[in-house]
Amino acid sequence: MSLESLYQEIILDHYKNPHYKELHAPYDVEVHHNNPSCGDEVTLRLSVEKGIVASISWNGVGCSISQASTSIMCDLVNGSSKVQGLELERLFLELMQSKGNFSGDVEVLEDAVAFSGVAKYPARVKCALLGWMAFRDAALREN
Amino acid sequence: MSLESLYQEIILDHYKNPHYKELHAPYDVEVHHNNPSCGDEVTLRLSVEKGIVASISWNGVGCSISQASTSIMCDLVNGSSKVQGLELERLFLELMQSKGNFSGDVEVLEDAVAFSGVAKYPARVKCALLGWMAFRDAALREN
Amino acid sequence: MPALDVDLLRADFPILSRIVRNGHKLIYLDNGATAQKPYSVVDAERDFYLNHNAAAHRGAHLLAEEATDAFEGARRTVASFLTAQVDEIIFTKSATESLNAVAYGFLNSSIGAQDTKSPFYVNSSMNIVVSELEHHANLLPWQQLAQRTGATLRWFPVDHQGRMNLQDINVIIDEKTAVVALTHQSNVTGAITDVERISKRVREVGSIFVLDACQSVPHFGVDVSALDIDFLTFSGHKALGPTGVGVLWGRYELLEQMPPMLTGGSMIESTTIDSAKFAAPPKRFEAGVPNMAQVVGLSAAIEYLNNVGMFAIEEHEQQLTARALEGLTAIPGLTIVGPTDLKERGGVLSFTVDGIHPHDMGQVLDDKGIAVRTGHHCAWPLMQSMKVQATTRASFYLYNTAHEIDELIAGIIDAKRFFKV
Amino acid sequence: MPALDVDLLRADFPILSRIVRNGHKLIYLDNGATAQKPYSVVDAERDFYLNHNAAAHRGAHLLAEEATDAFEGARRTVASFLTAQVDEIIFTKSATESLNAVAYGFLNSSIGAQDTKSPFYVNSSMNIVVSELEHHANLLPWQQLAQRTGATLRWFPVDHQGRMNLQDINVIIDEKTAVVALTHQSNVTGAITDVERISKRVREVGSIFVLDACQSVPHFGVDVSALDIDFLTFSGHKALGPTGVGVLWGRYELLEQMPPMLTGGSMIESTTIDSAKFAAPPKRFEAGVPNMAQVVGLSAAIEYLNNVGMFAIEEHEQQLTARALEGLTAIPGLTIVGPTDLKERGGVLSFTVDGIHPHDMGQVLDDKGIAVRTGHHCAWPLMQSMKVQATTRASFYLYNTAHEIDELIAGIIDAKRFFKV
Ligand SMILES: Cc1ncc(COP(=O)(O)O)c(C=O)c1O
Ligand SMILES: Cc1ncc(COP(=O)(O)O)c(C=O)c1O
Repeated sequence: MSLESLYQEIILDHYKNPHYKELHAPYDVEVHHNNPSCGDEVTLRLSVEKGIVASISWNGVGCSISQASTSIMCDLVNGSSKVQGLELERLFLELMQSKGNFSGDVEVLEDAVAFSGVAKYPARVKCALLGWMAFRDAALREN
Repeated sequence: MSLESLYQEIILDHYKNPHYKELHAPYDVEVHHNNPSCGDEVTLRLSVEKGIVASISWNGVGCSISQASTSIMCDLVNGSSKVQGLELERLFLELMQSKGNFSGDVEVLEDAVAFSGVAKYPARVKCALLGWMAFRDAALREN
Repeated sequence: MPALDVDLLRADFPILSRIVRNGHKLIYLDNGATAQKPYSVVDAERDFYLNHNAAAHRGAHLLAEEATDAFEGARRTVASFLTAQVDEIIFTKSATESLNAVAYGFLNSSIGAQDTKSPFYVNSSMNIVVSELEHHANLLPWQQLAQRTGATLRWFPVDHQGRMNLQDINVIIDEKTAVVALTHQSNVTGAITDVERISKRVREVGSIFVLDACQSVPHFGVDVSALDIDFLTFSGHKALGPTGVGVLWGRYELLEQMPPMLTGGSMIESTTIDSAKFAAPPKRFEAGVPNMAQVVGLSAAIEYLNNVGMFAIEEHEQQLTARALEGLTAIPGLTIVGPTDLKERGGVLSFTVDGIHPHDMGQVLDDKGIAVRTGHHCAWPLMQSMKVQATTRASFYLYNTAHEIDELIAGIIDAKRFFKV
Repeated sequence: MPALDVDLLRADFPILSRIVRNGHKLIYLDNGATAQKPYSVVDAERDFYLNHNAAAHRGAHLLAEEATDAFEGARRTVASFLTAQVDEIIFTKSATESLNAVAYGFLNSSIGAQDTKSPFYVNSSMNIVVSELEHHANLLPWQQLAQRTGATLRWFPVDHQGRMNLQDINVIIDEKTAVVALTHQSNVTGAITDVERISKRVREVGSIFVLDACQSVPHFGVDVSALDIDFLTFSGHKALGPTGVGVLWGRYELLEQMPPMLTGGSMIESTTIDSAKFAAPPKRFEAGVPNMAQVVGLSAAIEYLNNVGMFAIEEHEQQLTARALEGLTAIPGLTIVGPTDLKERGGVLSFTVDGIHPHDMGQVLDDKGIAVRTGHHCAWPLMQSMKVQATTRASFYLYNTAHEIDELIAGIIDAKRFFKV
């Protein structure tokens, strides 16, 4: 596997220019997650109105994978229903746990399939998941 | 090395009929020693008069080597000077630590040279030393 | 169920062909102390070192990935061997460490910023239950805990056949019992503990049940999902595995509430210079670069046991034990220290012979190439209670043969002749 | 003094010929995490298992004798390597265990039947000194001790070059300092600690000095008889030895007064059901059947290091470090996290590169077969203090070559190109 297919253009783009990366107020829930093996961290804020993600925002430090993944996650879940967001999280997790044996459904996961190469590197999977786990945690706390 | 040369007749004789194996009163010092790896133990009483071992006696449980060695030790040190007894202890210890490379001076150690075979069995060395160590301890405490 | 092909499997253990004293072939009957290792275990360690060695969980490079996979794969192997959840398996250096870790789980919940609502909280109004049969490894940590917290140490006595006497169970285990820590099978008498009866009582009073399975897990199938217990431990080296590795299994709800004994790297969630937040189990209990090669070797040992089959191993040991019991009890002056009924015991046989100290017995047997253990077997209180100074112990495993048992019996008879008793 | 014949000794480490990602030959620069093993170490373990395996100190048969000889022989090898007394060498599973054992030596002297006259007694009026450079293994045990006894945790800060700032030494270490526990060489910045200056102050106030020598003992000669310290520890696996074995050295007069952390078999003088008398050191601190094969392997590792020569190893690593420092500092945007003066540091090099997160740097290097470590290196407080989230760390050992350093430098430059910074 080449570096280029791990670090697809879209990942590098989101890394340089992450979306929703400025903490937004007001918000319903704020969570803070970190990755104990490397120290990367993310703070995520979420507001949900009538079951729809009304606003999402974050801040944090981390590698290109964690930053880009969080950015793309925000693109995907913002404006969608919370239930749908959690379903995306489930599918993304499945993709990350696939050990690189499948490439993800682009119809559903859209830009997030760019991370399919990450699944081949167990040490990086938790980078790609950092933002998603924070979203999941926030979504489950909110009600 | 044969069992017979390890367990010389004289060892088996002292094992069956140990000398001085009955605690004697009065006494100057009593010590209790044990062997933590096997549980063998000896209680030893000593009286010294004008530098001479005036009485020695013991009781305890243990294997043929520890019992016979204690018995023979009593034969050797009883009636001798304390200093001489401690010198014998030093020589016997040296013999036991020889790994079987020398056989001991029969002129000095007398019957105790029967234990020279024990030095080849590291696990049994502490059996042969149990009574001697108790004597040494008692002699050093007495003054 | 296929019987063991002992000759075939002996070829996997080269040490069994060693010539020891006086040209005798080794007869290894000291399995209660430690077991021999098949090639597959030694090769698994070797392969790890020579091809995949790196610090597990700590690097982003290929070797670190491989080392992590090997280590975590071993955790899955051990978990399914015990029918446990993967996250309930903690790797330690030995059963001794495991038992201390649980005892310190109690201590560390009970001193400093104590947590009186924790299931691990213990104070001077409470008690701790062990038995007179315990190996020092499952006695001293609890003695220490009792001394440091002021709790009372209680114990089940041993009966004349070396079995745990459970008669007073309802008095000994009561509502103030913080923990009950018992051996699954005695390493001296071979008596097997009635776990079911005890766990029923432990549940009644809401206490915690710790099982020392050092002498059971290597010898017959043990399923923690079927036993109603809370913690279990065994040592790798007694189960064909490497030295320097042990397993602690604990129920996850309890592990989650237990503070660690050892702290250091790889067991934290986050830390600052003066405070730390610990990671979830099992990581919380595995501080430092782990004993990776040994864990990988243990996994190979368990695969070996699985391939032979724990049921076949149990059956085989029972046959050897039956043969030994029959031969030994026929020797005049010989006393079995332990139950004589096969249904109550495993393949650990202690005995004394009138007029021959166990050291001397061991010496004579060693002279014939037969390795047994003599002494108090790290179970001094048991010896005191049964009023023996020491015993000779023969303990069997899957690679022992009926012929070796016969040699043991002949050796004992020779010893009697030699010492003229 | 002969220079190292690196090509020759690399042949002893088969893993160094491994082909990893994309057909690249492994370049192993993660020695700070764990070192690779020469054949002689792996073969020593294997030989122990296949030919001499038995429980040391516990049997009267030939194998038990051989196992005991091998184990105690290793103790002598380690003792003379450190210029220590034989009875001052304790085998543990790791440096992490060793450091915890000393911390619990203090705790266990200070709770329950406390011994206020013991040098290990600590209470809430006293303090414990560490530094911001500590690995979690030499920080968390002392945090815990402080929390449990109420003692105050104090620390030396780190300066901008990743060195211990000793400016306030006379305030930080005072008459109420129970123990000073510091790293000999930082596993992140490579800075070497001024042991002499600190030990002078420790002696002035009559405290105890614990040295974490994980990153020093494997890399240059350390002589405990010359250093005025009280305890020292290192891990076998970072010194070419097996996983699962560590060494704790302590001054005998102190070991004699220190209670054990772990209790169990083979560490007692005598015991009854509710009390125990502990054996003298080192046995007191080695409960259970020991990690015999690993200890034997460690002994082989030390013999390997002795044969190469610690002075030659130090010299070689200094050359590699000089080359790396020169190459790295020439890269725009790269910052060395640690001292740049060769005299103040060892062969552990941390750095950051503007615009490339260490994870991504590690990934690019891994893609070229270069194994480095990225992250906080179990020294989170140091990272916090130096205001970096993570670093990339290359760490060298006797088998690394100038060519490998050049590849590292080229790899970093490639990463900058790839990430367009
Ligand atoms: C400075 C330092 N101290 C302590 C340790 C802990 O060693 P181990 O994990 O082998 O116990 C390490 C390595 O991880 C280290 O680099
Ligand atoms: C019943 C029992 N418990 C505990 C232990 C301690 O095991 P280890 O010494 O491997 O820690 C042993 C063996 O020595 C044992 O037989």
